[in-house]
Amino acid sequence: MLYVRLITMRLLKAVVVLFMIIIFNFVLIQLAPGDPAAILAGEAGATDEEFLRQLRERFGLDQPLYVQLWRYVSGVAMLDFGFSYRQQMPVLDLILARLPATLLLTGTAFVLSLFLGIVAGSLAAARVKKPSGSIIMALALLFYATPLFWVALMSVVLFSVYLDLLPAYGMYTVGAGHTGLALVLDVGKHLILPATTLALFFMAIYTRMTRASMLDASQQDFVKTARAKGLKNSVIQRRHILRNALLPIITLAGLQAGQMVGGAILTETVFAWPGIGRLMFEALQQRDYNLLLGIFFFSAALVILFNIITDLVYGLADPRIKEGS
Amino acid sequence: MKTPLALAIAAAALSVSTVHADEPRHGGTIDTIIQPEPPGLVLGMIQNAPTRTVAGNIYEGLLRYTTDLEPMPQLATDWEVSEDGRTWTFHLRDDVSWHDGEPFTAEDVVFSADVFHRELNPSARAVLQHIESIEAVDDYTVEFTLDEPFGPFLISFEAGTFTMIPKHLYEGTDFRDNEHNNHPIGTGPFKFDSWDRGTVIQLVRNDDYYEDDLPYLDGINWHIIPDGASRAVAYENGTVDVLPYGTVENFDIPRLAELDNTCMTEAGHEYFSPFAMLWMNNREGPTADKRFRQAVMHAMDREFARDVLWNGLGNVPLGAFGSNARFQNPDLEPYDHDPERARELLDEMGYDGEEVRLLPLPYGETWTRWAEAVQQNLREVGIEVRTEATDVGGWNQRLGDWDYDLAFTYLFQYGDPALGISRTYLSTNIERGSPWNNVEGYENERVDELFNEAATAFPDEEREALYHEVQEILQEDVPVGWLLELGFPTLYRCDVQDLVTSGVGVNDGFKDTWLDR
Amino acid sequence: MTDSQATPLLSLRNVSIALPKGADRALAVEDVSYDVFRGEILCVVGESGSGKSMAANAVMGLLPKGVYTSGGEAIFDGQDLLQLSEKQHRTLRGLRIGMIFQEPMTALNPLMRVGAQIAEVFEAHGQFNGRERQQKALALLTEVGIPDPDKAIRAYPFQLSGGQRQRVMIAMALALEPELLIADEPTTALDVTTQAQILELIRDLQQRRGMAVMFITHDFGVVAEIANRVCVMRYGQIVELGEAEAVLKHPSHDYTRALIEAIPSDVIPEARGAETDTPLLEVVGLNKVFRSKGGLFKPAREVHALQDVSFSLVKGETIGIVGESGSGKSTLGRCVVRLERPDSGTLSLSGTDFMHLQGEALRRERHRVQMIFQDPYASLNPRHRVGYAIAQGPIANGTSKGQAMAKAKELLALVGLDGTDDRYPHEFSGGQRQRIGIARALAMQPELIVADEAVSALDVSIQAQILELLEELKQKLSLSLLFITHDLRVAAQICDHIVVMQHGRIVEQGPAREVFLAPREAYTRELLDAIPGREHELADA
Amino acid sequence: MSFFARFAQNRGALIGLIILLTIIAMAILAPLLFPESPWRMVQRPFLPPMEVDGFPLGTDTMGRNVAAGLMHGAWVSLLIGLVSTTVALAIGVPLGAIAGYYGGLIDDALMRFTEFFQTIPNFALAIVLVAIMQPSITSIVLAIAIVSWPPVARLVRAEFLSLRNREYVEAARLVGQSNTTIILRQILPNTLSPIIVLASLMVATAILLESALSFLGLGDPNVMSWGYMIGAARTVIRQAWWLSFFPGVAILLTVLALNLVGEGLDDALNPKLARERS
Repeated sequence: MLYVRLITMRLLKAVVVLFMIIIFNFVLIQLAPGDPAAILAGEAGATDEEFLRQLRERFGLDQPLYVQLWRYVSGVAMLDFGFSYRQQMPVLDLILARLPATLLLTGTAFVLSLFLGIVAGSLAAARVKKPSGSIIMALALLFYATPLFWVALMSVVLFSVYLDLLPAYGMYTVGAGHTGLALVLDVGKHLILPATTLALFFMAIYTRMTRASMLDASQQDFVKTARAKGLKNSVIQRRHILRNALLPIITLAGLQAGQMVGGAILTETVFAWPGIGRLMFEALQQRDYNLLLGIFFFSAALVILFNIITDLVYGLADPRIKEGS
Repeated sequence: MKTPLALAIAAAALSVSTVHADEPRHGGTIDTIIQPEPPGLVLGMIQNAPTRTVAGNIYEGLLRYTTDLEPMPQLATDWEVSEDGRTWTFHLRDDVSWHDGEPFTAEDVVFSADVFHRELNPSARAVLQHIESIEAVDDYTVEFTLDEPFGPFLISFEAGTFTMIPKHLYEGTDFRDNEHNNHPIGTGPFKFDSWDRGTVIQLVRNDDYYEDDLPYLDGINWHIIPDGASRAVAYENGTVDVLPYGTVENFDIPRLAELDNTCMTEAGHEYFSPFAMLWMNNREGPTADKRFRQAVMHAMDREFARDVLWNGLGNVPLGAFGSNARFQNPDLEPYDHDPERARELLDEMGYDGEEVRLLPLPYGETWTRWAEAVQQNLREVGIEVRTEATDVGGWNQRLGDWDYDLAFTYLFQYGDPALGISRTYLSTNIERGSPWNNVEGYENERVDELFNEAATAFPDEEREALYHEVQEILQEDVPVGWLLELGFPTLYRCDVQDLVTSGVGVNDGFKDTWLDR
Repeated sequence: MTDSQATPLLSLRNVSIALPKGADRALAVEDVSYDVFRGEILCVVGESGSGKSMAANAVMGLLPKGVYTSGGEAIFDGQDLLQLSEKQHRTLRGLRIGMIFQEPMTALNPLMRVGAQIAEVFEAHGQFNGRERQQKALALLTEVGIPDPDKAIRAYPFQLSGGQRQRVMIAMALALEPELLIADEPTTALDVTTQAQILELIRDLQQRRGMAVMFITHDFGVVAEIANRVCVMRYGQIVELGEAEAVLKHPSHDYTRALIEAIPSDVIPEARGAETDTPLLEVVGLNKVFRSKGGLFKPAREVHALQDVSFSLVKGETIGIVGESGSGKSTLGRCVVRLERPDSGTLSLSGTDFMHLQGEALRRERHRVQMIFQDPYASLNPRHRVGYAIAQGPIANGTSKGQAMAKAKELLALVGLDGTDDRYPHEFSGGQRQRIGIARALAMQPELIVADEAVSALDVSIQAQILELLEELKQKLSLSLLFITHDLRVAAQICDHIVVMQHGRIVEQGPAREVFLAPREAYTRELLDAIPGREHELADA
Repeated sequence: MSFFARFAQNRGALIGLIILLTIIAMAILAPLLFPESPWRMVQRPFLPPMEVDGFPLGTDTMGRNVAAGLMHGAWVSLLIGLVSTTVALAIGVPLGAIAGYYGGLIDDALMRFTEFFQTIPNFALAIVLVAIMQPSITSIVLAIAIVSWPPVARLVRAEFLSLRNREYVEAARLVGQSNTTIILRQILPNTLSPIIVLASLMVATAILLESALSFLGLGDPNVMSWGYMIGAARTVIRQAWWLSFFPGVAILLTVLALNLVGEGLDDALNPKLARERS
């Protein structure tokens, strides 16, 4: 089928982009001051030349840069992302261990923000010039303007400390030994605060976008046609205006989904969520190059994946693209 | 004459551990925090603080030390030294087995010290260079022969420095790729159970531990929570019972200390005696002038820093030797907070307002605030300061390259000046690339001589005289700024009993701990 | 045919419609009264801004936001439509009054299948079940003459041509057999041949069903083609109302007369003799292919916009390039001015090769051929004063700024806009902007001017003025003109020579009189036959 | 209607402008009202708001005047917001203009380049850049600019794509104007209004980004910025809520004001849209 060929082409393009990203990041990270061996040695509390030499040799840091790059790239080609200097584990294992947590967090936040944003945005669009519509938009603007980490801090203080309703950090209750449904509920409870915090900002974006896009769509000629048919306003809003308004939102959502991984760094730090964002920040501070490169690679791959998914969804939503010739 | 020291020491150890009238009780798991997450748990291969704290319960050394840094028996029951101070003989317990059931013998001691640590462990190498040979006399006796008497020898057997590593699992392998690194095997009171990266490390009771009745706890959960505020919440809502040093921000400590059923101790750090210092680049710029360095000492309000930033914990040091250090000279002239005097000194040297760069220590909020306070102190006596923020990587690099004017750091004193203090001032210790040696570039032949003689002088009275003299010189030259002997508090629920029972108690104390619930 | 004694189906009485504050006038429609009877087609005619479609929108309850009826009544079957609530209006729309719009491209929801959009009409009024609705939709599509209705019902709007979409719109509007159909400029966006077909369809359906049609248009040709009665509007008021025959033949009002006269007639002027025989522009075997790159979902495409096009133009001559959309006439114009580069063939101007010029060399020669554009609103940079807009060409070619500005003033006077050089484009009307566009072209003293649909976007009365101006300038400055248009009547009026194009090829070319009065090719005849109101005018002549 | 009248029709925009002017006034007046360095430790730490005269917002963990910090911080936040936006525009506008105007291979190459930057999550890239260059005003401004130019380039490219075939541009080409002149004089002035609107929103985003960087400890240690104040107060949020509350509100208000002003500008610069929206 045509689809298969096109997706294959996209994947090929993705490989090229990923390859460029590897090189870009590799060079970028080399520009950072600080020798990873020295940092490791520093953490050990004492050093001598022998120790540094051992570390450099062990991680191949004594090789010329192009050799290091070549080794890295050829490793990645075989899905070998190297060894984390500091965590003493293969990078792939570390990332795969943390990735589900990030995907759970960002996925939940994404779905939540998209759903609530579209609902709130449609309501606001349908209530233009009415107080209820203005209140929705004022709230959206407020969430948009509020620093994410600040909301996170405030919500911990409010919901965990003063109200004691929700756990403040972590992904599950350690030592509780939950399994099955109990574990799901436990994780769910831990998920509420970080996911909501992360979702608020993006929800604000989707709300504003949905409203603008709906108002735009409601100016279109076919809306007048629909009214001339005698269709009810609610049907027009849903079937004609919203459906058309969703197209630009799909594009935006595809872009934002990738950015959420970045936003997760702050959320994961405040809520101690054991995800890839936090891992990245730690890896950066420790100059854990291989780990950092690996995380960059995976987050870029995620972004590309989201872009491809976005294109596919867009193709499904817009017949002009799917069946166009 | 061989001196059996052990008996007296054992008595001292008893006095530390039996503070409470109640009989210790078995049972319960303790929840605490480890911050940051350690890179691995094999002591000796990795020696950073979090590794020591967790692995100190899995691995053991030959000796422990009291909070006064006197040795106590551990894997060695007793020991003696030859009259010339060069041969030390240790007698080992014969009832010890590794967590995998294999017996612990003198061969393990020789392997650990002579092979494993010699290859991997730089702090052990500092001691090993004074050792001529290590031999197993029989299964339970080991003999160390030194090339000449070495003052701090006996204080080097703490678990973090000379950890005992199982020879049968490591010999002949690539130590760093050994499969047991992910499941460490030691002789300690707790066994490694699991490590959920980013979340928790769990240890369980070693039911076959050789000391009767010990340990009392069923296990330890080390929670990993990367945010300071979240860690405080974890203590408040009862998830964890113990907050080791460095897990919550200093600003939070007074508030937490006032919570119900909360006790605080500063004990358990005596062996390390962390000492905060301000590196001052002796090579170039205004800091190369002794009067400038003296002015900095007078300009800084160290009491303010202690009271506001460190909750009044810790000591403003007199000079280069901390109050816990052996051989401190009590007759030195202290540097008081005296901005007037600082300005006079600056005038005298003709300071022209040249900018100096200040590197804070990238170890968290308190250190950042401290740098801000010092920056402000210095500005107020007319010194132009620009703070240059770095992360750990940048900080290491800048110090290693001597690319700084003023820089914060803190160093452990390791109980003996020859281990923890002289390294900062010996000109032979000037070498690019490390942030832990004589980074300031201070060179004074007399100081070198005095430190070197004192390290190998025998007995202690001789060492004391030498060390007193060196302190007087340093006091005048101010090679570095002496900021604060840090007091690291541990917060815990008061019903957690016998939490700290040694001079490295934060690392090996859970052995004796029990829950009074 | 009209029974004036019968009760009207719809009766507008003294209807006034107010515009929002800040508009150019207070009332869009002022005190308008007219009736629509069963079985008749009433044409409401007017130029842009006459308010001709406002009343219709008010009848449908579809007035734009901010616009509201400020007086009068619209009686339909005994009830005043202007007093209905939205809900009451809704039960009427689609069921008893249907409506079709100008832009078939945008009036259908691009994301819904055609069948579903038709079925929606039944759904809105709760009629039939799902299967029946589809069957009904199919029957309707067949009735409006869509080819292959089985396929069309499953098609998305973008898969249909403009004419087909307008048929779908008509099918939708007629689904529930309404008594009144409002058609708001339904053929304006269509090609002339398609327009003829749609007009025929509407007339056909109207007669078969005996319904009333209110047909809104700006084109008297269309009126002549379709109307029973005519209502002429200007500035929101009715200037004339009466039987179509009477109004067209004997307009009683000056404005109506002016409008009818402004329609270019088929009275074709004799070709003027060319000044020389040496061709100014020579086009031989010109080819141009557009290639679109494929994307994720679309394969690459090729469009042959020009195929083997040859003609020549002598100095002082006006050649008209006519054709429907997609015929390649605009591409040809753009190739001649070198906004596009032809793929092959020759293109020479007074003997110099104009086709292979590139970069700086091309830039230096550009002044020789200038263009007048279609859209008066897009052809002037909104941020530049018009004096500067005219002067910047000469300035770019090395004339001093002072001289160029003085020349610009002169040219503005020449096109009838004396003393307006320091105004911005938005201060001018469409016709005035087109005059500025002409002045800008003249400022370069070109050898040849290409006018690309230069009057298509203008109202008919303005169109006439601009054509007059061009005619005058032609005489005064002996211009050579390549006049591109879809409107054969316009071409007939101004051109000496006609080139008819279709699908990128020249179908026929020759002196204007010959092509119009004795076309050799079937396609040319088809085009000529499709001109609305042609029979009427020919009968008139 | 005049530009300002159109702007003032949007009540939110007017409120936003008033807030923004207040903040700008704060920034300008800071050295006059609080001539002492905001770093100076002047009172006992953790002084609650309104407790001691001269300390309306209390003192922070080290006894520094929060009000002084807030006023001086306004300057830093606005400066970083403005400068980084300017730098981002300086990168994005030419790239977008060239890509949109010339199209073809140049467009392809430049857009691949832009997409490439969008493939790395913004915030992560900003963190890495600041960490690599070491935190300072310059590195923060650069990092923010580097992660925020792609939307500018895309916007400008889209505008150029739609304008480059406008008839007045073609007319300019026909009279022999050079590409540079056409880009600078014909097209660019007509893309200014969406750029101005985007820029006002970018300033807001830049301020948020700076605060997030400072929150993670990647701020310039020599300047008192709001993000720094929250970052520094985050550990004591339980004892001293006002330390993170006031700077948080300051950021919120500034970002809010900039967004409101941006919307107002949008309305005023695109009157047609505004009418449809209201």
